[in-house]
Amino acid sequence: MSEEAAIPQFNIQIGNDLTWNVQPILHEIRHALDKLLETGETRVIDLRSIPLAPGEEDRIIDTLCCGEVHAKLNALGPSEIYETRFAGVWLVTHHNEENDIIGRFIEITRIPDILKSQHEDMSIAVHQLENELSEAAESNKPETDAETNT
Amino acid sequence: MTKDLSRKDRTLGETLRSQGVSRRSFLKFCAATASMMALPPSMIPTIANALEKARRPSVIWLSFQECTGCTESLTRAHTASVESLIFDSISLDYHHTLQAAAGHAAEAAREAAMEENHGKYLVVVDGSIPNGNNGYSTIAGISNYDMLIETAKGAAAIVTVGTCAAFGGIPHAKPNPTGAVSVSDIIKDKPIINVPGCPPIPVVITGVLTHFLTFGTIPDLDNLGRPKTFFGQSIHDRCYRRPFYDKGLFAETFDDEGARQGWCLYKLGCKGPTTYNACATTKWNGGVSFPIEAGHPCIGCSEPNFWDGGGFYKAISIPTENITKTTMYAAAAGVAAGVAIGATGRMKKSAAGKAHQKVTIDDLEK
Amino acid sequence: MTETELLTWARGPGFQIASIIFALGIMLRLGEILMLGRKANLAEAKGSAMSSGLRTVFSRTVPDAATFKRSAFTVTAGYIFHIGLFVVIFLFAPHILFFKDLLHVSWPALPSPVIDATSVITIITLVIVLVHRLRDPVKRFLSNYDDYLGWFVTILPLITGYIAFHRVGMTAPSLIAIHLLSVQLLMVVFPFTKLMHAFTIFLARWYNGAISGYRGVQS
Amino acid sequence: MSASFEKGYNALKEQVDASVASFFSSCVHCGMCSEACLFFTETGAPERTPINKTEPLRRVWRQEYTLLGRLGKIFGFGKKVTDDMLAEWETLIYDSCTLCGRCSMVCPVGNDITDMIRKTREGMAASGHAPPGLIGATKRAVTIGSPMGVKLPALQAQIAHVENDTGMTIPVDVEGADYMLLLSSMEIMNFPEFIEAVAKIFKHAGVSWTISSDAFEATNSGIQIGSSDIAAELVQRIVDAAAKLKVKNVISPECGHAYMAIRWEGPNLIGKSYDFKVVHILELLDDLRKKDRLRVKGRLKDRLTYHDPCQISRRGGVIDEPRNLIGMFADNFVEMPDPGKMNWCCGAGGGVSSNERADEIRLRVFQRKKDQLDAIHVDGMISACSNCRIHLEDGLEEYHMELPVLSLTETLAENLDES
Repeated sequence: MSEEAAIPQFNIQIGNDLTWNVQPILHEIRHALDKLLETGETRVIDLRSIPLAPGEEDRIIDTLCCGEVHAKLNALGPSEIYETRFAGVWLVTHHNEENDIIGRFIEITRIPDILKSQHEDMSIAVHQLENELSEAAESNKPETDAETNT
Repeated sequence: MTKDLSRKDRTLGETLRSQGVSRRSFLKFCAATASMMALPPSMIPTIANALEKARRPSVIWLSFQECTGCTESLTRAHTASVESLIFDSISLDYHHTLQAAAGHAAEAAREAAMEENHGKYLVVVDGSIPNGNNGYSTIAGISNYDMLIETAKGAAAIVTVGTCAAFGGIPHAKPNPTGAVSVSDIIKDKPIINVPGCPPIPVVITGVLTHFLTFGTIPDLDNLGRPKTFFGQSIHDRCYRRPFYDKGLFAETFDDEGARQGWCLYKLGCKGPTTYNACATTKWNGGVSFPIEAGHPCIGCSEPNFWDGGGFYKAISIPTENITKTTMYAAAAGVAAGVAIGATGRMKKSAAGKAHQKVTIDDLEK
Repeated sequence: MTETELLTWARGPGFQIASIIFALGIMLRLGEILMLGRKANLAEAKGSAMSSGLRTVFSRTVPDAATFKRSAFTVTAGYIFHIGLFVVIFLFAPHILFFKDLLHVSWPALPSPVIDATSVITIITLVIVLVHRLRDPVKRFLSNYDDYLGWFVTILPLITGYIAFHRVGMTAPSLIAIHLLSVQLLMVVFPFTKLMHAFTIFLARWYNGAISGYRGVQS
Repeated sequence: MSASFEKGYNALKEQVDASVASFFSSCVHCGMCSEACLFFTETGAPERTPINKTEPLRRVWRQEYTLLGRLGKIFGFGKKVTDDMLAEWETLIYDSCTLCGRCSMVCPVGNDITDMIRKTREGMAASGHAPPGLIGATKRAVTIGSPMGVKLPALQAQIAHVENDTGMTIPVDVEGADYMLLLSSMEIMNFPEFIEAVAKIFKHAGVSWTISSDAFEATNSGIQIGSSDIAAELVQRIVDAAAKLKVKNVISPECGHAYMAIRWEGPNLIGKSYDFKVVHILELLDDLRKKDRLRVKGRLKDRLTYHDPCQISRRGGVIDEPRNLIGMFADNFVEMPDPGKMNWCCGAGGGVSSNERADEIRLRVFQRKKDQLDAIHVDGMISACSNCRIHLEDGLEEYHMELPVLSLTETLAENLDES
């Protein structure tokens, strides 16, 4: 008998018995999608708030993934946003700067809010653009003039 | 100094913006924060709004009879960027394990913080307080008891981190040589948020601090002073192995087929049914696993007196003492008593037989 | 006293005290009964007392058709709550662990939803039985404190167990402690009330069967 | 000496044994025994529930023989037995119980309630709480030799009648006979045909038998009133007569409680086993049938049923024998509902018929028997107890029913093939 065989194998199975949360979540998604179509109401499911057995999260992701859209953010660490193969169902995973997952959500929406450009950021952007334009305008002035003045 | 003060006066939103954090990043941070505080995602806008306006509170961390496991837990938190953001936005003015200052300088910092933020600062306590002989644990010559009383006076609220501070914990276990007690045994006039666990889940510690930072209020607490968002449900009710319990599939030993199949650990003494904590959902090590997932029964570390709960490997439904013996002795005594009392009954009966006066037809009427 | 301390007390000294009173009480009661003895029958036997006695121990469980018809409610309700009590007490996994700890033997458990449903049925039946006891002229006439006390200490662990299983109102350590304490109340009261019939029924049926069987009648 | 509460209480203390203690410990007050008792089913009075009739004995058991009861007695708790209480229970124990034993058959925990009522009567009799009618009968049984006051000359007159009518000789005081026949007063006075029938059958089958002039009375009022001392005295007379005539067997006649007294209680009353065997007349007849010593002529076409006398069937164990015998001559035998060991009492056993006070209720509860009979529409009802028979005739008359009540022995005798 090899040494390896002597070590008991602990196969925590990912059989149907364990996946008692997968079906309910899929049902919940379906209902939320119905609602979205009917009333436009969006829904976010925090996967961290649900007791999942080992492998169940992967199974949910495997079941959903992947659709047409794949976006990446770089905001306080990377984030990955997929539209799943079910249109209107999005999978949002946030990582921190050390690449640890800090949040994972299923969003039932036309587009996750986090992808949209934010008002504050846009106003900062406008300012910045203005600044840059004015700076560019400044720098485009003929050097000779300045020299002349000095 | 003036620069520092101005920093303290800024809201978290202002602080973040000054660091060049985008609104989108802030929203991502809020989403992670909501998840950490075990609040529904629908709360994210509220959280964003509150965090935007949140001001940096002063925090005084007191360590009494403790093992530093709770601090270790906190500093090993995986969601580092979120923590760092939060710790950037709180002013940890005193923590004798983490701070650079020592001796008089450290105590002076504490006193200064207390004076400056009177009525507004947050006190975090880990470790129990010896209440038998105060000399068992002192810091800078000040007994734990005195320091707690003194520091608590001007506090807005107290957060106890770890089962020792919350319920007395291991120092309180029998025979409790130091007369260890919990914070709530001593402090009666301040709001106390208990975050028990040995150690508590790091995300739960930061989640509670974040709640206070975000909303400036005490979260909803259960009858043991624990935030309901994290301690509202038992491990058993949220355990992914619960279906096995309901089906009657149990691991009988640590290496049997049931253990390999990942069946319920109830029979191995799991205290999940009587333990309230977030382990089953939040999990440990950044959501990697928790004790039951690793194949070990819950020991109930976030409950009072968990150390004296009758053995970690004894199922809850089993008496803690040997009642087989008790029952056998009692039954034997019962047989003896039954025979003795029965014998008196028998004697009484035969006495009645002897006292019997023959009934003749003349004795049928009075 | 904290909840955990209460639970620990119930699991420790509580069970010790209850077991002592229960075991001692049962043995004392049985000793008290059996020590009275019974005179040998000098009449020539027409049948076997022993075999008839043993048969009656089992056969009395099933009433004859006419008796069943006349007492249909009592018999049916009696069956339901006795079987219910048996299932709930002896086939629930945590309970089996208790018996394993006590007796060092174990047996398979039923799934907890089955136990859950059975306990509901048993509780409802016991409530109906009480209502019937209060309304039926004969039962009301015969009943004394013993009947109501026996009913109370029997239904109490069922209710506390049901609540503990579903965690209603309080946290689990308190609920389980209350459940254990209610069981201990049952154990303490058991030997000194009509609940004792659980043991003496075997004696009573045996005597009845033996008395009849000796005369050649299967009772 | 006379009856006193103390004597009664002492008697109740004597009666408690392991079986009684088991029974009382097991009672759960389910009330099912009430449904087995015709005194309850026909009146609906909850106090007539059989187990309630044992209450005096239960209180004595509880206060004298249980730890809690004894402690309670010291501190003045618990219900006591008092003379007033016994007086209150008198009608329940004597007028509303025939000791039929049906409650003992249905009790789910197996209590022999009847046995306990029988024991309770010991205390009642000793404390002077027996019904006057039954006291009178008992006195006559002891002084005259028969509860109905039948003396030897009356029997001799009936024997002479039979001998004249049939030409047969009725053996009296024949030493060394195989069987000694006992008779109930009712048979002597009301049904002398019984003597004739027995003589005819025994002649037919060649049975050696006799009647004792010392002890011909089979009934035992001591059993009914609940006085073991008196019952033993009456049993002893028969034992002595059997010894004097050196018979091997004693025949108990068609009388229910007589069989209970001589067959089952007798040896225990006198404290020693018999030197002879006791057989019920039906047991003997069935034995003769088995040995092919009985031949019948033709078979009856009438629709017939059999009323099981409680003390013979349920309490006595003679259940198959009468059915075997009826099968010899009846083509259309039908059972009543609840036959055999579950049969309903006629309502007059256990001393009720000697207790004039109980006449009204005895006839009232006959309704039960009427219902049973109404269900089967028969041409005749056979029985094997002259007490049942008298009461059945009484009841049928009361309820305006036309139905002949027959003695099994007599019916068999009539159908013997004497060729």
